[in-house]
Amino acid sequence: MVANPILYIALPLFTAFLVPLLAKLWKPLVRIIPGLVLAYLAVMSVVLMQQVGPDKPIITMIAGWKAPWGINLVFTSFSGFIASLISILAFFIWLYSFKFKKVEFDDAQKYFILFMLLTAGSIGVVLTGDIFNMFVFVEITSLSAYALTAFYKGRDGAEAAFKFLLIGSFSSIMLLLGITILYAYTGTLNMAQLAMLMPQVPMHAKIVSFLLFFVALGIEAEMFPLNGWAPDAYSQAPGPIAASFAGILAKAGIYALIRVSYTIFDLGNDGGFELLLVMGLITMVVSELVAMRQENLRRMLAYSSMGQMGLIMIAFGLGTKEGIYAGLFIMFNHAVIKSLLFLASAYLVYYTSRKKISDLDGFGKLLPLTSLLFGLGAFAIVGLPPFSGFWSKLSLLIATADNHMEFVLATILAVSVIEIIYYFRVLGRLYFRKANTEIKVRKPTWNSVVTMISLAIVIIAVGLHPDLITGLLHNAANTLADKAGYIQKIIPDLFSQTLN
Amino acid sequence: MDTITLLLLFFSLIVMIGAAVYAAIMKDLIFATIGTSLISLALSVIFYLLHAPDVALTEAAIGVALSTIVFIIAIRNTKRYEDEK
Amino acid sequence: MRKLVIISLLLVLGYYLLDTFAGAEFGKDRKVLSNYYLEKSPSELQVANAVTAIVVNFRGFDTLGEVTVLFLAATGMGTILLRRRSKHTGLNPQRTSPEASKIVQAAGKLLFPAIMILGAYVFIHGHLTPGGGFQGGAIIATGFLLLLISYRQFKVEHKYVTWIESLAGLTFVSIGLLGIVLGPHNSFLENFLNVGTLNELTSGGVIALVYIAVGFKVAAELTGILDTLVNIRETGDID
Amino acid sequence: MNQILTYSVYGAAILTMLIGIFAILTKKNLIKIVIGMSIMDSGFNLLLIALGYIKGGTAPIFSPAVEGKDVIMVDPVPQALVLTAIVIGFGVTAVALSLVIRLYRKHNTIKIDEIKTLRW
Amino acid sequence: MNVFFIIIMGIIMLAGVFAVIRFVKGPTTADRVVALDNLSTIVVATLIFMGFVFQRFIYIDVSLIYAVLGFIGVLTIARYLEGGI
Amino acid sequence: METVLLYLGYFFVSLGAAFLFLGAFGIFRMPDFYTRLQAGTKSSTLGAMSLILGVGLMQPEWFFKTLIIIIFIAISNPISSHALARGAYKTHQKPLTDTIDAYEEVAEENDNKKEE
Amino acid sequence: MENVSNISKLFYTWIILFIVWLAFTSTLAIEEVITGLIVSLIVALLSFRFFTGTGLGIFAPKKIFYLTQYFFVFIGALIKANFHVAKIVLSPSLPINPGIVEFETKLKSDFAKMVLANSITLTPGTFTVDIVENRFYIHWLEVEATDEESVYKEIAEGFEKILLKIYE
Repeated sequence: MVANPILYIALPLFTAFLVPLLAKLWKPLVRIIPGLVLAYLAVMSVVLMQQVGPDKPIITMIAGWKAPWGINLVFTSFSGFIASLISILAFFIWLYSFKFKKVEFDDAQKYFILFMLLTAGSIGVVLTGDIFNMFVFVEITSLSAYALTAFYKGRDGAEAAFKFLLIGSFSSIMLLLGITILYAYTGTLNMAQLAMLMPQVPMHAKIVSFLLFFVALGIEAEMFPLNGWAPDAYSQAPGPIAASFAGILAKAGIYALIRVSYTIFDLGNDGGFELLLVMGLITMVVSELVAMRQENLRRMLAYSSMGQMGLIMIAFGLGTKEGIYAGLFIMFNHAVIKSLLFLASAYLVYYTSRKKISDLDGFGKLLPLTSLLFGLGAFAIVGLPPFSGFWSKLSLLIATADNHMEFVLATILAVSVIEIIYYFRVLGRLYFRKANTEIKVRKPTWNSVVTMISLAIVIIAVGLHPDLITGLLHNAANTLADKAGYIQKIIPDLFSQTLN
Repeated sequence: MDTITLLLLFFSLIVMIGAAVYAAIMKDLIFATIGTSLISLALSVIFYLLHAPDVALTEAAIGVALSTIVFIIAIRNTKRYEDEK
Repeated sequence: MRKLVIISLLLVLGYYLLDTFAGAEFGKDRKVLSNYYLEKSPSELQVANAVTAIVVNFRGFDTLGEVTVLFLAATGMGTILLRRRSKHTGLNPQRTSPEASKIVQAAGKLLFPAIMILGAYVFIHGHLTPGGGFQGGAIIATGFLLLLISYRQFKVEHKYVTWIESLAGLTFVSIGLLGIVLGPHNSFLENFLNVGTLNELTSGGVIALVYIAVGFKVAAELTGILDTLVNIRETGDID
Repeated sequence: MNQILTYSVYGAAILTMLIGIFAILTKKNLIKIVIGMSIMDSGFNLLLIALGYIKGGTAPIFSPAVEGKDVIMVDPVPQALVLTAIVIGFGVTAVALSLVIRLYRKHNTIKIDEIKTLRW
Repeated sequence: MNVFFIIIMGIIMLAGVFAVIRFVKGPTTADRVVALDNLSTIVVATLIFMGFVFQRFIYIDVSLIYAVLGFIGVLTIARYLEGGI
Repeated sequence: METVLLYLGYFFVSLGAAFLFLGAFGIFRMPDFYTRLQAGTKSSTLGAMSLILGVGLMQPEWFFKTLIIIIFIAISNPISSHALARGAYKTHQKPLTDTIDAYEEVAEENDNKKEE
Repeated sequence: MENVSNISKLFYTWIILFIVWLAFTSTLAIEEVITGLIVSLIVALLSFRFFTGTGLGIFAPKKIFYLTQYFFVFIGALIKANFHVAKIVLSPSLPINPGIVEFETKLKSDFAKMVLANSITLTPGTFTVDIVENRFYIHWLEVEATDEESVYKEIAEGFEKILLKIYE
């Protein structure tokens, strides 16, 4: 009861429904209660991660029905890791936006409700063991993302949100079609049972439905031709929300993509991994090239974020345990570092409405701490030692080398150079240009400083001691690679029936 | 399926596709909205014939009433014709 | 030209989809999940309407998500449409549209209670007859719409809408959480009440209660959505 | 006969869906695009319900009229799924239309090529 | 017996055809809405009739609710036409 | 008794179908909007009522529910056609007439009031 | 008529709504009845202020008699109307002569006006386009008279006489 994966979804929903009533009691409760809940979830993640092991996933029944009959939440080392990452990050983002919209109480209330639901939906996508339920959570996540993108009235948020919604509706119809094809041929919706019954699906149906899933989830995961929504949404949304798009929404999307490719479809024999690899490669190269030409800081970060997602797809596209390990490591780093970058950049561009990079001259003196943290994030994301980004990139390079994919390895290195160029361009503006004294800046509040420094500490700590996290990552990688184990843990009865 | 159901099923299918084309090509947005309403009308008959009364009900509630109303109010607050400047 | 390209691409897509679905024959029995549900629904849950049993119990989590989507839609529309510094006083002024005719107004008075009763009937009997929380809620919302379109001075009290919405949502989640404490398998949304006998109003245990909560919640949410939209004209500029 | 039914019902559903997608891709009017989305959803709903139909089946409701009789019942799972899908579709439509209204208030147009602050 | 039902159904479908023709021909919005209103009345009757053919009592709820919602949908469009809402 | 009800039901069902057809045919055939409304409302209302009554007579346990639907149709159909007629007149759709249009002045008066 | 007490209105609403509920459920099982009583009471509490102007007074035997009479007159007119429409629609030459006429009613309550308007809509060749204050504007398929007096006699007198007895 106290530490139960169901609480990841039930508690935020409970709070979201409760907040409008609490507001009538005492207005600051609207800010405090969501934070308490997110803190509880973060602590619960730590507790659950202690309990879970590669051989003993926590499987939660809903409504008292066993696996294929009812919906299940599956907290394995892999999904649990991502869920914990999301919940802890969500807590930090809450801390950062604690004083958000201090005056406009109504807006603050809606902001916190939407943010809670964004978090709950993302964690739901990660934890659920049922494919239609995943669709429902994807919709919750995207709807709250649309509303949050259009949150600011003065900007072009509505336009970005409509674009996002348009692409998102394609995503949802394709996801639904994919689910329908699988249901038509297997008659079930449970992921484990689907994986078990997959051999009885004819080849052409399998290909069509995999492509549908791939495209649909690729949209959420910011895959190349489908990521038109991302730069606009990132640049128009409020600062902390851009961070949570990178750290929470995209993570849920890529998780779903990985889960579908690895568990449900046995891609190993059918060449699906190569598709993932190629798409990842294209995504990475194109986004990084575009990122170099951006004038707008937030857009640049958005394209850089897409490049990172491409990197993650490459890692998972390798199809080996080392690849998975590297992919998870990059996911972790990307979540932490990109959040830091977005949070810091929110203060850098606070009063500059156009958010141009060229407006940032000399901010290193005006906003020393924020600029320093931004610089730290930039160093970390391009993969320089001694920050955590270095280890993840290294592990990916090793994994590619093991697979004898020299071309991929070379591309990654070349792209890293591009990354260095455009990040250092920004840093150069920050530190080596003379400040325009007329510029108004906003000093960060204490809570955002605490948030950013905590994230920076995480980056440095993992950079100095990668052992802090590698154990978890190895467990997670092993769990994801073990498909038969997944099926057997979730539907033991049916699994043994087929063996006999 | 017996003849009577089949007859009605095919009729409703044709009406539905026709209404979909109609809603997609009409320049007057009110006509297009009424077209979507007709789609839902035909669709709920089809659901009924396929023995899904629950879904027929939902389609009637959402498709015929609420969705049409929401579209109409949106058109009322914007422009009525597709090409209008 | 562009249209031709799009049409041909869509036709290719359509061909593949039709080809895929044609393999799953129309009218074939798939026998994996459904037979289990059709067997358990009348026996173990004592719920006559198997669809309700699935929506509220077997796949109740989906329903929670669905209610949340509507809640999100209502909240999101508030975020998107309402004015920046909207104090509740500035909202909901007298609408300026012409008044409906006397006949429509009298009909509104006459039919509104009947529509309420119909909505209540639909969601109270969700486990016995077709329909349930969503449909009932939608019917009640259209009842309010009837008043909104026939009386321009009619106002939906946002205070009550918020209260009903929140309380119904809390009831839903609380019933779920009570399942963890009281249910035989200690799982969320589990039935912990006596299930009664098939085809009686009191059958189904928590399923009926959940559907009533859903009904209230959906009604409040849809009414809120419609009210936001109907009054948007008078709330002035947004940006 | 069954073959004809398979192709006609599924074909009609897929055709409706494609008409919706066509409207989304080619139309320049924002409300028309939202209408396309709603057509697309309708087609999908029909597809899923048709998939759940079982020959000679009746509605999966154990009312007194069918108690004790040996009846075939149609698959209730797709019905439950479509119920969810319809409601979610309505939520998305409502949010989309409110975005359209807001865009109209800002740009005074609902044509997509006249709203170009961001690159489309 | 069965033939009788088919004939009845045929007549109702013929009525539907005429209403659909009026729906397509227009020429004004009001004409189309009248056609839609008429179609929804026809659908209410059809659904009850089909419920009788299927011999399921509970299906009748669908048409009951359909009558209510169709009415409100048409009323909203009518109010839109006169500049209400 | 039951057979009597059954045949009565058949009679009403046939009558209802015939009137539904008439209503739709009237809508198809009449020259202008208001005359279409005349034909459509009357015939389809009576047609639906009689068809539903027929079904209710054939299945006596359905009777009360069908009665509710009949009452509802009898109330709602005229109202919606009235609202439609009023709405159509407000969109400057004049009726086809050779003799008299008493409503014209009133509608114009209202129009002027709105414009002021 | 004017001084109908709230209690009377409430009970009237409650009874009517409960009858509606019973018709919906079509059963007399005890829990259905109790639920129905509760639900209809709640809805009645919400709506009794505007649902009725007459209260329980409408159940007086005299009024019931007139209601029944009205019902039969109405059904007769409805059937006549349909054969009238049938005659017009099916005749090849479409013998119509439409126009909008007006007359003034003596009825006061909105509800009674609605009943009258509905009845006119469903009777031969006429339907209500609008009511402004006490004036009815009627679309007539075959205009036989244009002065108010004869219009009133032709169209509304039969219904209004009975309605006046019920509602005044």
